[in-house]
Amino acid sequence: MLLSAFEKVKLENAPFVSMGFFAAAFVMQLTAGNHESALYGSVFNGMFVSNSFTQAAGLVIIGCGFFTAMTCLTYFKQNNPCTMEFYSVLFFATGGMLMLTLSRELITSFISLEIMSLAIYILVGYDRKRVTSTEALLKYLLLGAFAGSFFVMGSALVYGGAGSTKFAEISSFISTHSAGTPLLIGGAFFIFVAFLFKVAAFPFHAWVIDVYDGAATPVTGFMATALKAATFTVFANFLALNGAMQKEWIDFLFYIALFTMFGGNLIAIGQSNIKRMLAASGIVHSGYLLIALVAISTESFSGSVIAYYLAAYSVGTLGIFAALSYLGGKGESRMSFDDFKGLAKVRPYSAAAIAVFLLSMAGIPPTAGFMGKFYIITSAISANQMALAVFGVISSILSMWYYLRLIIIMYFQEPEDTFEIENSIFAPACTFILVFCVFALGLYPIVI
Amino acid sequence: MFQYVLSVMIFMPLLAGLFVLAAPISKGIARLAGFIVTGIILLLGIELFLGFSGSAGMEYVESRVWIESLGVNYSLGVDGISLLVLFTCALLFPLIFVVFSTRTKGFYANLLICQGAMIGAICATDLVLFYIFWEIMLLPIFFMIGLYGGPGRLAATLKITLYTIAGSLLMLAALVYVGVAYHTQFGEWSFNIVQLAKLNLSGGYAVLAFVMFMLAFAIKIPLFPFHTWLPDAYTEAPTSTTFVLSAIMAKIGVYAVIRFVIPVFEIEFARFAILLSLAGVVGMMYCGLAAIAQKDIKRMLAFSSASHMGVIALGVFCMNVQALTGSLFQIVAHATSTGVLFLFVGLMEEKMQTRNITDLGGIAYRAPIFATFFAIAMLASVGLPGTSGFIGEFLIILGAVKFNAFIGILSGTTLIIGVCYMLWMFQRVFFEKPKELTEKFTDLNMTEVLTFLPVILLIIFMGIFPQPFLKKIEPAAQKHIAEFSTVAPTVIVDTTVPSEGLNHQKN
Amino acid sequence: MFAEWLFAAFSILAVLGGIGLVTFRHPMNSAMSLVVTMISLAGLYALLSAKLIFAIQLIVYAGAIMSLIIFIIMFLNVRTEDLPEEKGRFLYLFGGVVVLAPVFFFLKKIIQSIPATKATILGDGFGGIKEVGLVLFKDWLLPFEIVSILLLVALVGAVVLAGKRRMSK
Amino acid sequence: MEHTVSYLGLIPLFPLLGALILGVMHISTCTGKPFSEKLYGVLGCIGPVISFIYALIVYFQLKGMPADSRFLIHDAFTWFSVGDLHITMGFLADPLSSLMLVFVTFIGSLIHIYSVGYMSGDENFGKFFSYMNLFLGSMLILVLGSGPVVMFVGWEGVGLCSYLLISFYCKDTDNVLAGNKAFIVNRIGDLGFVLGMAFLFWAIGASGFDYLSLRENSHLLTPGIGLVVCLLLFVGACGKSAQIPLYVWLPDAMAGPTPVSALIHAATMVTAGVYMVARFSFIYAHVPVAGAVVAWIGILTALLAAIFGMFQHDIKKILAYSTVSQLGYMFAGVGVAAYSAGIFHVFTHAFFKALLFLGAGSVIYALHHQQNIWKMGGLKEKMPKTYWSMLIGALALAGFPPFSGFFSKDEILFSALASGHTGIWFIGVAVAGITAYYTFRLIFVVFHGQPRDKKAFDHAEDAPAVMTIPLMVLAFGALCAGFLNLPGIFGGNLNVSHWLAPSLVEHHPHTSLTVELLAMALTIAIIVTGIVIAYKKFASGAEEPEYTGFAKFAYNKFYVDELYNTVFVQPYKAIGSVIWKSLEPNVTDIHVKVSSWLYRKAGTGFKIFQVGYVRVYAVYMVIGLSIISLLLSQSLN
Amino acid sequence: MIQNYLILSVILFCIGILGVVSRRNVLIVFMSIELMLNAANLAFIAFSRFHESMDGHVLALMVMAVAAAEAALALAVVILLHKHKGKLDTDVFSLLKG
Repeated sequence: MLLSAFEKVKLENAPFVSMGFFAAAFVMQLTAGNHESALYGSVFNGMFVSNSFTQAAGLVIIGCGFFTAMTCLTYFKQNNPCTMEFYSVLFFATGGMLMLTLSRELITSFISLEIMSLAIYILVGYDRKRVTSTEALLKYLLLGAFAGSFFVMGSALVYGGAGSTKFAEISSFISTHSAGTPLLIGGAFFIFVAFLFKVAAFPFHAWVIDVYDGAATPVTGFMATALKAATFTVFANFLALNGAMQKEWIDFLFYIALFTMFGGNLIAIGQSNIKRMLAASGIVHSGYLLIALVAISTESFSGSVIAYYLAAYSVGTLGIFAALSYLGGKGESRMSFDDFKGLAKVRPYSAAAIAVFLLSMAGIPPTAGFMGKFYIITSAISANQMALAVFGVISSILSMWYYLRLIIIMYFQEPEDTFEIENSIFAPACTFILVFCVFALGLYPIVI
Repeated sequence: MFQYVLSVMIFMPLLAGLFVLAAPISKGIARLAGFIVTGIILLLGIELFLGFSGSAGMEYVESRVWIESLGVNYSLGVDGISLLVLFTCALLFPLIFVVFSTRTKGFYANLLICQGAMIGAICATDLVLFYIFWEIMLLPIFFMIGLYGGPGRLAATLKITLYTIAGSLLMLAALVYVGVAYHTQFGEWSFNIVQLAKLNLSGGYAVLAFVMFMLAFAIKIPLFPFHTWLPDAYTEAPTSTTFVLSAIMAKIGVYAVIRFVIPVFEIEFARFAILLSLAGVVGMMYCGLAAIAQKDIKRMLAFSSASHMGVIALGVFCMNVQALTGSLFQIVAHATSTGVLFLFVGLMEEKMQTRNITDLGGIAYRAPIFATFFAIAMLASVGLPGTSGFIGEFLIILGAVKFNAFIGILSGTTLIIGVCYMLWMFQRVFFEKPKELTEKFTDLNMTEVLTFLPVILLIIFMGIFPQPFLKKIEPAAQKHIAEFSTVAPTVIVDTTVPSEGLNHQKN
Repeated sequence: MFAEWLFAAFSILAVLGGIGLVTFRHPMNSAMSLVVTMISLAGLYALLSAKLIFAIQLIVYAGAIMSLIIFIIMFLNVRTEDLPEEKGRFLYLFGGVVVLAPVFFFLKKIIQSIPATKATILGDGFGGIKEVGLVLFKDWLLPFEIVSILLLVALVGAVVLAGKRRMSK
Repeated sequence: MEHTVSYLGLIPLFPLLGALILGVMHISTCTGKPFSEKLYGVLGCIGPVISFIYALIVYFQLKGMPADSRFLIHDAFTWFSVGDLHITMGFLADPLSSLMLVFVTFIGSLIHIYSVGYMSGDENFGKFFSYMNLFLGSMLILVLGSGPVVMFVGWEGVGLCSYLLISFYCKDTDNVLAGNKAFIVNRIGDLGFVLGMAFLFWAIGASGFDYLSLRENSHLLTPGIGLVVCLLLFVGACGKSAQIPLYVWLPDAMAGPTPVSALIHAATMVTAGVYMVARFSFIYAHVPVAGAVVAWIGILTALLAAIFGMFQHDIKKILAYSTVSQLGYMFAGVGVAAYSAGIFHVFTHAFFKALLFLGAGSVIYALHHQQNIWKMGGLKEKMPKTYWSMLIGALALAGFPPFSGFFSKDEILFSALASGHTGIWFIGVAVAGITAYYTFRLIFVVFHGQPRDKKAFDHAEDAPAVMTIPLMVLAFGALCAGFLNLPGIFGGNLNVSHWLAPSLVEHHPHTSLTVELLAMALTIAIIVTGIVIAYKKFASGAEEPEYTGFAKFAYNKFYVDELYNTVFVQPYKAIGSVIWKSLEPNVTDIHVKVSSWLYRKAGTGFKIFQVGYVRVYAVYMVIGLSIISLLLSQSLN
Repeated sequence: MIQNYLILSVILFCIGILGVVSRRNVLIVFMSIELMLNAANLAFIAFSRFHESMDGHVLALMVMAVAAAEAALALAVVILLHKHKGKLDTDVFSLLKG
């Protein structure tokens, strides 16, 4: 299903077509069966499993891809133009992510992860002429590979402990033995390190800010959303493979989530560049998602909370990056907070859209972000993690300031810039579709 | 048709606000549209008020499933507790669209959205729904202060927004806790307040949740010592916003305590009642004293408002029917009196470009009608019998004395403290010799007189004939207290007055 | 016994190679040390009856990848003065050792938890090309397929990043 | 329901309506051409007069009823009702309130008529009558209220009018300040009243919170709570009736127009406290301690005010202190449980004090607002009508037989003696002497001797008839009112006391006739001495004295105002500014300040960790890794 | 016996980490990462021997492929870096910070 869309990409050049493919994939994903099913069970040996959770995650990822492609159209009009490889690499990345969500085997996951990562490395470093872009690529690549080797080591240990790398077999091993086997603990830990790195959890978060800063804006948006969605999906699948496994790691994740939220906030406070701020706020959102991971109930794991939050978060983040893409101007000249002074007076609709996205990220009703937060807190408290819920709330209080700051700058200060931009309909259109999505998701919270 | 009146009242201003915001219309038309919409809301509000039967339960109930998996419903309803708050909200908004010179259409849009959200918060009987409206109503305030406020608007708007959001986010956690607790106890999800009232909560988390709820509302009310956002916000905000803030938004805080905290956290509430009421009283005195030191009328009124809110909150914490009814009544009384005072100050500012008390004087000669109206509102605010302010304050003090003699006596000092700063201000602004600036002051014109007259008459009417209002709220208050007392009888020490009196004597 | 001696020798070589890698200043020296490690690792694979992997390690890793790396080093013609001044690297290394100590001991503890079993004699087919191939194409078809995609991505990436770019439009 | 009469509510309604109409008329013409003074005058007087007529009807209707069930009630509507608390807007006319009713409306009407003359030419003529009518309405509510809460409406209403009328000439800051002072001090008293009501309600008010029900249930009151209630209510009375320590506002209240001083600050409003204590006699009777406190505070106030009165220059101030002093007497009376005596003194005092004030008003009017007695003199020839009527008033005030003051004051003194409060009696007698002294000091300085200000003297003349007729009517009252309550030794039968008896709870102590006569003789002797001393000193034209020593101290009212200013007012303001300037930003707001400071610091502090070096980021990862490894390896095994 | 292999693997892995952490030369850092992957491979093979299943071999094979892909990309990056600054010092590339 995915591969079919994905094979053809080599034949296609135009971004419109890629958007078309994204749309087609989206529809396919949407109409695909809602039941738990192993894809090509016999051929792939149960390494790909699809269920409603992965379907939802897939939708999110494909959606992200679609909007990114749309945004890029405008973005590249204002910046160094791209070649069609860009879109193909975007497809590779998306494909890797989709496989990642589906995979139920460690090495398959690893390879999918690497496909995704390599593709994103390329996207990050796509603008070769810019030093910052290359620098971001360097940082991401070095640390990503570093984290990847942990994943391999972890898989090796898990393999050593459980005798297999398939989730199903690991699960049955845990059922008969225990999740507390040293090899499993060590292995799972190293695998977590890799996942935590990808979602930029504390203390593996430091790269994310520089990389987001250096990458092209639509790419940053794509990284911030789709990558996180894919990683969290596989993370959740891995964690939920057995109840004992998750219980073993609750405390660990608890502290990671805690530090991630607060670390992210503290970094975000001091930022003066919007992309960096958003990167840091992405760390915070990873923290919230980690709360959801702590709170997943393995007996009836559906991942609905995570999927919803991912969707809500993605919509908001993509939206703001889309807006930044076209407002950033030539060569991303407008990226710091002060560059957006008085935007509301010059471009009221764009400013309103950004404000909506920011409020959604801050979790103010009736946006999607609020419902996401509401679900997260509900699941945390249902799982008897009151403390985590409270910390989550405190962290979102801390995060208010830097979201509001941009709104304040946009609305309450006098414009100094005329905000001239290339006339291109796509990124603005994308922005407003996303605004609609923010409210639609917020008011009709579809929970699978 | 009339059964959907609440939804209409919520969404008409909300949608109108969005429409005004988006549509390319002139600011004059925006103002007119706003006035028409709020006027219709007012008519609906009056109709609703008259049609309210005065039973203890919910009326005009609407309910629709919203999020099925968590039992969140779109459910609305009005009972005696919310009736008067709702009425106030419907009543006062049209005023803002009449007085003052025209501002931008964004301003009117914000006002409309604000009204919709406030009505929503008042009518919601589902905690989640309430929370949503509760948060939404902050946004227009944020923009109004930030966009149209005075010189210190940025700091003020940040302070109020961050402060109140901090509180309400904590409340979100507590709210979810309550829902989850209901799920564990009854096996199904519900956030409906009627259902939640059946909960038996105990233990450390319950206390924590209670504290978080109270914190949110204490900040909104604002209760001492969480009032520090208030002087800044009230002073810097454009007067219409200050009016909305003081007349309605603060009241919703009190209302929410009655509606959501008391039924759910009976035991914790009873346990902390003394502390809370002390906070109310101390806040009343503290802010009242601070008011005397103000040079800016608006800031003085801000402190006065905080001081009165302390008393109103106290009434809620006293846990008897007199005090509770008094608080509910006082909500309207204070909204009309102090709210109107804020509007008057706004008029003065508009006409004389100053709010500094020392720059003013002798307005009573220049503008006798204005002075008379101002005096009546002021007297209502200090609780003179014959005005609406007295009934509420008297009932609250009465209840407070029963609750705890010491607190009762302290609460009585509001009679003195309030009058001190008010008279002092009145003397300087309205009496004495006219100054340069006040020479320019012109009396209210016909439109303004007709705008304010109904409110002024209402102040007096409510002072002389409060019973039509009390009759509608009392059964609900009675029921509230009754439910409360059956659940938490062990905690409430039966403090009958004689023993209190003796204690007092020893002191 | 012979196998154990071999193991000891290979391990010492491997570790020395690794240490060399991280301590030499010039990348060329480091690369050569890495080659040493790789080759000794290949020997160890052989000792573990992994014939196919042994071969691949030698051919692909020590051969292809490392020569690629060395080629790049040569290609860039890195001169000593271009190299970063890393005067304090031994200090860093020492610090790194201290920081890493817990990780190491943690892993060691894990390893030691494995029950010590005597090496069993394995069948001839273990680790042979045919046997591994069967496993690969029967059980592990999917990863194998997607590795191809991965390599494709890497290819595209290398071209995009390092190759001459033809501008579209 | 034979006791229900619907016109009772109308009595206060007429003046209130008058106030409303006048107010609207005044406001609507304020900036334009005003209505004629005649119209205002007629409209202003019509309300009080109608009320007076109704008051008489009430009186006669009561008179026609059997003595033990003499009351009329009218429950107009339920005012508010919450839980056990049911407050009806009800009016009650019993002997006590009907007495008050009659004289309040009577004197009120007279003073209204007088004011038409006094206020003529004032630009705020309409406003004045509006306020006056409002006052009268409030006073009538106070008097007629069927329960404490309704009484409180009037209570605060009169306070408000007092404030408005004191600061009537509001361009002058001092007047407004005096008004503020009056209102605030009254409010302190009101606090006591409200709290007293609250305690009373929770103790016995559940089955009805009006006088009749309360009286029935008063036996349920425990002594402790009874004392609390009594004392709190007395605080209210102190505020309204200017007793220690809350008397300070009354002398300043003389800033208002003189008819106001006469009506509000002498005859009616200030006696509301006494009326209230008498109203609650059924409680005070249970708590003798409270009564003693009331009596002692009353008599000490009487003494203190009398001492102040001896040394004042301002004619109205002298009268004001004499009012305070007389109020002290009244409290002494009600304090020793001689309620009828107290009320009777209220009654007589209303006549002679209103008379004196109106007389003083005439003098002031004639001398173009000259109030210093040392600028007057010899006015006897110029203003004979005023002189004679004021002389009657002075004699009544001094308590010289057979003027009205004598009977009422003597009744109080005698009750004090009879009930064993010898100290109170003793001070009372002394105060009677002082009263005689300063009253005649005023008379002699103003009307006798040589004119001190020739120019003003030449223009002085008696006021127009609209002002002098009320003077004469009052003079007649001052002369004769005492005979209404002629005690037994003069062959009377204490008519007023008997009339009041059903409303009050009091016992008439019996002492021997000899003691009574001796005491009376002593009092009269002291009074005569006072008058004689005053005559010696002032009749032949003394000059304005330079006060030194105690006199200066007393002239400056023992510096009590200054003391209050330093002890209460300044600290209050200081606390206000301390809160605003120091406490609010530095203490209360500290949680906000600290958290925002921390927040900023943390934000900038954390920035330094983002150094930008890849390997440092790797180091973070490894450090995290090793810490977690450490913890995990601890948990292994 | 199996432990020895694993200990060796762990030692190499740690040396790899050390290299990444302490060196500034991009190439050496890459090679350290390769070393880590090799260490992991050793562990795979050792466990494979331990479990007597050939899955580990397959896995190691995959890892090699991935390592190769990474190497290709990494070297491309090295060339790119060299083009930009002529240096291979990671510390030179620290424009993005704060």
